[in-house]
Amino acid sequence: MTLALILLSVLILGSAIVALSLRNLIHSALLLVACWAGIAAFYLWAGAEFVAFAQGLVYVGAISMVVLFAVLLTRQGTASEPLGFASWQRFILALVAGGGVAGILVGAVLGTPLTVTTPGPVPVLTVKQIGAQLMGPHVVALLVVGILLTVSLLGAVVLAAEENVKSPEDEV
Amino acid sequence: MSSLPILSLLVFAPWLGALVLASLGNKLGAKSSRVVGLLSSGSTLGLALVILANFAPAGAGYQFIERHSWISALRVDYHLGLDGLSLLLVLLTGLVSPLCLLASWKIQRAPHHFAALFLLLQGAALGVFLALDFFHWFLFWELSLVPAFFLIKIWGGEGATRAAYQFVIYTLAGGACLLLAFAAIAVATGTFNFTELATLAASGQLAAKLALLGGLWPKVIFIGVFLGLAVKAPLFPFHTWLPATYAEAPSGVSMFLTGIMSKMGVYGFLRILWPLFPAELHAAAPCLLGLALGGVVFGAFAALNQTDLKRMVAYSSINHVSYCLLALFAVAGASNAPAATAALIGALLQMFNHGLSAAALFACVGMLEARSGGRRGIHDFGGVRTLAPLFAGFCGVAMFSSLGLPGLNGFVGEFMIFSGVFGLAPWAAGVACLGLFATALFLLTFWQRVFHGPTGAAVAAFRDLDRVEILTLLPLVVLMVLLGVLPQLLVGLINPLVTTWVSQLP
Amino acid sequence: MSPLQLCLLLSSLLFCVGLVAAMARSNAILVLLGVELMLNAANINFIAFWRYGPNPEAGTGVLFVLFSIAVAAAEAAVGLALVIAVYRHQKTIRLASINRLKG
Amino acid sequence: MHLPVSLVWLIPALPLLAAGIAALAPRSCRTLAAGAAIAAMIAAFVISCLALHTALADPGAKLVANFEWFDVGAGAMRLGWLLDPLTAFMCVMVTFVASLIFIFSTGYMKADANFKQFFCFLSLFAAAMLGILVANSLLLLFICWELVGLASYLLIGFWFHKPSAAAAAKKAFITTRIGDLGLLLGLLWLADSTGSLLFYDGGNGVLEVAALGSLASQVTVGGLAVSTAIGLLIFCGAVGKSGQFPLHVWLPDAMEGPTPVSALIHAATMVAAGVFLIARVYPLMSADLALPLVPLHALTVVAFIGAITALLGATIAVAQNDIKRVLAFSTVSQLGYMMLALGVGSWVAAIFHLLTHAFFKALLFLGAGSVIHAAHHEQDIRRLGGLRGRMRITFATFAIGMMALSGVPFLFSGFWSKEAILHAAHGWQVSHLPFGAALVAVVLTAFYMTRLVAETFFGTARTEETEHAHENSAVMTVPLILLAVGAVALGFLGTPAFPWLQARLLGEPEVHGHPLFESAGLMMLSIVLVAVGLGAGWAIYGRRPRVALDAVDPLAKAAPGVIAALGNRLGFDELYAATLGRLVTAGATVADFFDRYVWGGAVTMLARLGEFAGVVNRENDESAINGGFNVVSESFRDSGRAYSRAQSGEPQSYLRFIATGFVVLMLLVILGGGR
Repeated sequence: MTLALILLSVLILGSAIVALSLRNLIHSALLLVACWAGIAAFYLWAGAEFVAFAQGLVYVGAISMVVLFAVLLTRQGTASEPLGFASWQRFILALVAGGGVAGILVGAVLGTPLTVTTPGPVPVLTVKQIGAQLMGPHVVALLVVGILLTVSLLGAVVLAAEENVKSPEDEV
Repeated sequence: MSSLPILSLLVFAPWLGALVLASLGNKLGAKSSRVVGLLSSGSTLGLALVILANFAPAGAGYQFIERHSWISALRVDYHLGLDGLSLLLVLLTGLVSPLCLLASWKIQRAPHHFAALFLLLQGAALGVFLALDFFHWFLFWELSLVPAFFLIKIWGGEGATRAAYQFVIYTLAGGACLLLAFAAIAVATGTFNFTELATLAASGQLAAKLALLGGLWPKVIFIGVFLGLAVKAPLFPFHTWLPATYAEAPSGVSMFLTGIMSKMGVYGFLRILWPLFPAELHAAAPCLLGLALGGVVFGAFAALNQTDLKRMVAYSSINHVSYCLLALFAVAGASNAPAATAALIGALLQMFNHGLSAAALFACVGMLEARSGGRRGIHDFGGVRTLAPLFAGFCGVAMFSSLGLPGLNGFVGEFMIFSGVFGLAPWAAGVACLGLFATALFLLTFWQRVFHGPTGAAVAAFRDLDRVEILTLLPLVVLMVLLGVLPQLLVGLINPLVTTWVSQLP
Repeated sequence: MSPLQLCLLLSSLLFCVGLVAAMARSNAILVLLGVELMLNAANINFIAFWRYGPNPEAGTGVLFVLFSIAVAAAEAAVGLALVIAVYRHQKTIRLASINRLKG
Repeated sequence: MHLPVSLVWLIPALPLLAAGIAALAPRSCRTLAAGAAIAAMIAAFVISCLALHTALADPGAKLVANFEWFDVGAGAMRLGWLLDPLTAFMCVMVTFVASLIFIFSTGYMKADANFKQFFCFLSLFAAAMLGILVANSLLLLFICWELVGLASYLLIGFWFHKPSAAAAAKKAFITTRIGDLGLLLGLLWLADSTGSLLFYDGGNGVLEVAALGSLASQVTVGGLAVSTAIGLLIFCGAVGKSGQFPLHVWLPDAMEGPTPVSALIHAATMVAAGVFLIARVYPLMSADLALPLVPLHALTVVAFIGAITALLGATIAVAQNDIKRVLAFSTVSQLGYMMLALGVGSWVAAIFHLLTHAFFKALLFLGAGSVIHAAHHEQDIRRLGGLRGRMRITFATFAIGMMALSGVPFLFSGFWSKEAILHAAHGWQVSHLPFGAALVAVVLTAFYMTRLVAETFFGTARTEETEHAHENSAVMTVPLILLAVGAVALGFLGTPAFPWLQARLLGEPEVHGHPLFESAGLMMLSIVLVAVGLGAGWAIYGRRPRVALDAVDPLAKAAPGVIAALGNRLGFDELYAATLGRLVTAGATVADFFDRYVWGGAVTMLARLGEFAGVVNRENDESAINGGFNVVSESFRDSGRAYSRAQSGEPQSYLRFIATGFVVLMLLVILGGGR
């Protein structure tokens, strides 16, 4: 049980680290798909099947596709430029800051005495129950999320659309 | 005076004049805009006389009170009121301000703007003297800086820009201390009202509430209020902005600055610092007494070494204002009811009298400056008395009044201050005598160099006073003699107030 | 070490990986992906606390994660659209050269 | 006919009114100004005579009329008028002498352009002096006292276009003001310890038994009784005004004013005020005499200062060559006598001498004025000479004045009053040194007055101006004659055989005389001393009068160093210039330096705290203070720039800041123990 978790963790973290350190964007996008799939597996392991499916659909299915499109659309002629002093400096600073945050967080996790130590039985949460919850107490949030998604869809289309119509000033 | 809001009228009449001048100034022409300015400025005197006629001197409390709720969320009221002290200063403003405009009669550069700015300044000063709520008191207090800045910068002498910036930044810094301190007070007590705060302080609750803020807060607040007022008055050694400012400002504005604006600081000490922080003031009194003495002695001796006449008069102003503060600090530091009464009466008289004599002296130096084409060095003149005997006579009266000659107004105030201070802190009175001595010395040096001796070539074309100049100086000189002989005219207004103050002393 | 702590460690480290990526990489798309990883780390936390928390029957954690995923999807869509728009104007997606808001 | 005490104020008010009229009258109204002044003074004289009549009706009574000046708290500041024989005698003397001087002035100042102003100032001067005399309050007295100072300033500097006159006026005002500050402090102390400043107030006044008792019983610094300390402070005022050592330096310079002014200052008004003040507060000065254990009595100081001044003035007068300066130093010396008399306890003798001195000194000064006027403003006795034949009236009256001042026996008033002082000094228990000094001064006085008369009136005229001198008009000679009569007659009011004046001053209804022979020994001694002085003077200067202008003074030939030092007034002016003058200048420089650099510099330092700036350059005042403000503004601008640099537009650096901030905050929470 715990072993499965550790293996999953190694998979998730490893793919994430490698994905974010590669210089080829296509490769990193593909590795991130693996990472997200690992997270979905973690959800399954934790007993949240519905969430696992949602993760799979949204991340592994949708977002990865959008990322790939974006990568392809913004492909630069020369794929990468040499790493200068500025980027090294930025990298080191980022490592320092990120390491600091990691240290603080790990320290906090390890230093906090958590009351629940033995895992209980896996709670049963059917899709029907989730549906009732969503349409019952959380219906407002559901509506808001719906609106948000619609707006973001429109926004993404508007932002990404080619500006064919030129403004009057440009014609003068 | 049942319902007429006469105090508001008093404050806003000059502003109304300023508004008229600012909007119509270009169409009015120089002469009529001067007249409009003078009339609006004189309205203060007229209204002050109406108030004087209806004032009940025996009552020690505030009269003609106007109070309307203004910003209820902050518990800020529009609250005006007047007692003997305010009346004294309002009268002084009413007397001196029109004369300042008369002294500036010959200004050619945009006279309507000059008059408008001056009226703004006058209204702000009146607001300070009448406001009983910190909120708009502080508004008036800081608002007075704006017109003063432009008056100095635009119409001043060569170094005016620098002096104006220095003046504004220095006093603004003091004002910031004051504001922060009062913000803290308002947090602790929930009120901005002077009378309520004074009542709280009298019953000891103010100190208790401030102590709730914890730690050093009560002391910090006291020091903040103190700094704000000390810069304005100015108390030695926060006076370094003063000589340059007074020297570079046009003489009409110098008259107002020394006659009225320096009184705003002393008024603040009497109205705010002393009633609100009696215990702190008592604790700090020996130290402050030393500072006031420093102002008395250093001011006079520094004046002795000046060659610029305006700077010399400016230093004498430091010296004279320090007498008022000396009296106040002596009263705060010791308890002796008769002496405290004498000292406080002296301080109030000195405020009024110094307003008259310093304004007259600045007017005189301004006239010298106007005649010599801007020169005002002590060695630039000589034998002026031969050519302009009338001018010499008026200037002499002002000088001897400033020197504290008995029979003129300056003496009564200084004598009462000395008499009170002697009863409270004899050594301080002894040391302050040095200041009296040096004052006599530098004023006589001034007089001797400028008016006596053979007539120099530089002054050969001097003429005596013209009609406007006589009109400027005559009221001051007449008042100096009148108040020197009959001080009861003023004392009658303030004596009940002082008696009440003294009776509330611990 | 309890499974909960393991889960929390996983989420913390994932968060930091995302953070470092967001701070260090110059490519705007990778920065966005770093942000996505940080969101995922937060989701892992929700699930972990739901699973080992005192009241798993309510399902609050699960619901929260669902909403979070929806918002993350919206964010990714808009973010990548922005990247494309910027690229169209600037012909680059290097963050270092996109600094027109510099003070 | 009696004068009610409530009308005593008329005596000073009339000259004041005249001064007001003269001040407001146009410049050309010469007759009006002079007429008003003289008429007012004569009217004041008449009222003074009425007042004297009233006072003598009951010499022991102190008639007072007090009134409130202004409110102070529940009480009031009270002033008042006082009428007693002292006031009345002084008023009669001052108004009489002043009237004559005024009349003399109409002739002397005839040609002056500021004639009107002169009478305005003269009237003010006399009014202020009369105010001192009738005041029943030390405060009122002080007010008039300062007005006397003002009037003397205006009059000494009357010819203000002369730099020396302007300087002398300032010197007089400043020097007397030093003393006045002492008086002011004494006044404050008195007010503080007794709560009143009225002299007599139905038992509550400061000169009455209750107050004196409490003042004498309190002890202050150095074991002095409070009354002693206050007395000494008040005496400071008298030292300044009456030209006593060490503040005598202004008095000889005061002759820069027109001669009538000198006459007024030296005879009736200004210098008399100091002696009068001490006589007025004599009960206070003597309150500590009853205490055996105090380290110092106030009057002892007075006596010694008086004796030193008497000797000093007489010595310096020997070597002066300016006719008015000789007389000025003789005034210093005579005032020393009066102070000596006060100090040894005989204030009536002091007042007696003050009255007689007023007459003969006014006479001498007006005589000198007459000579100066006739000789076209020549004042150097070496350049005069031989005037005896040309100005007979002036010579005769001047000689009477000179003999009165020298103390020529029996006929002249100065003899009797000086005799009274010597007698009192002889009887003083504390020390005989003052008595000895007074005796030496007697010889010297006779000597230098003989020299003055011999040089001025005998021999031959030594310049052309002197050659053409002739007697002045009646306006100037009649006052001389009247004063000469007074200089002779006044002495008989107070002879030891019939001391009417003394008895009246003391308030005794009966006059108790002593036969002359009781004090014959002392009297013989002083007659001999006067004779020695006169004889020596005549032997050196009279027998062989000066012929050449530049002939060396016989005394200077004998002891050049001494005479030169005396001629230089023993260097007091130089000494004061080198010490006090320097001190004041140094004080001013230091104050100015502190103001420009230290306080201004403090502001600068405060301003520079925000910035790490090293070099202080261009350190003059303006750039220092304003530089400070510039620096503050600069530092604000710099910090703004730094912040704007932080706004890089790079979201990653923002993120980094957030992360770092998070770490720091968490560390703070953890290390702070707050969890």
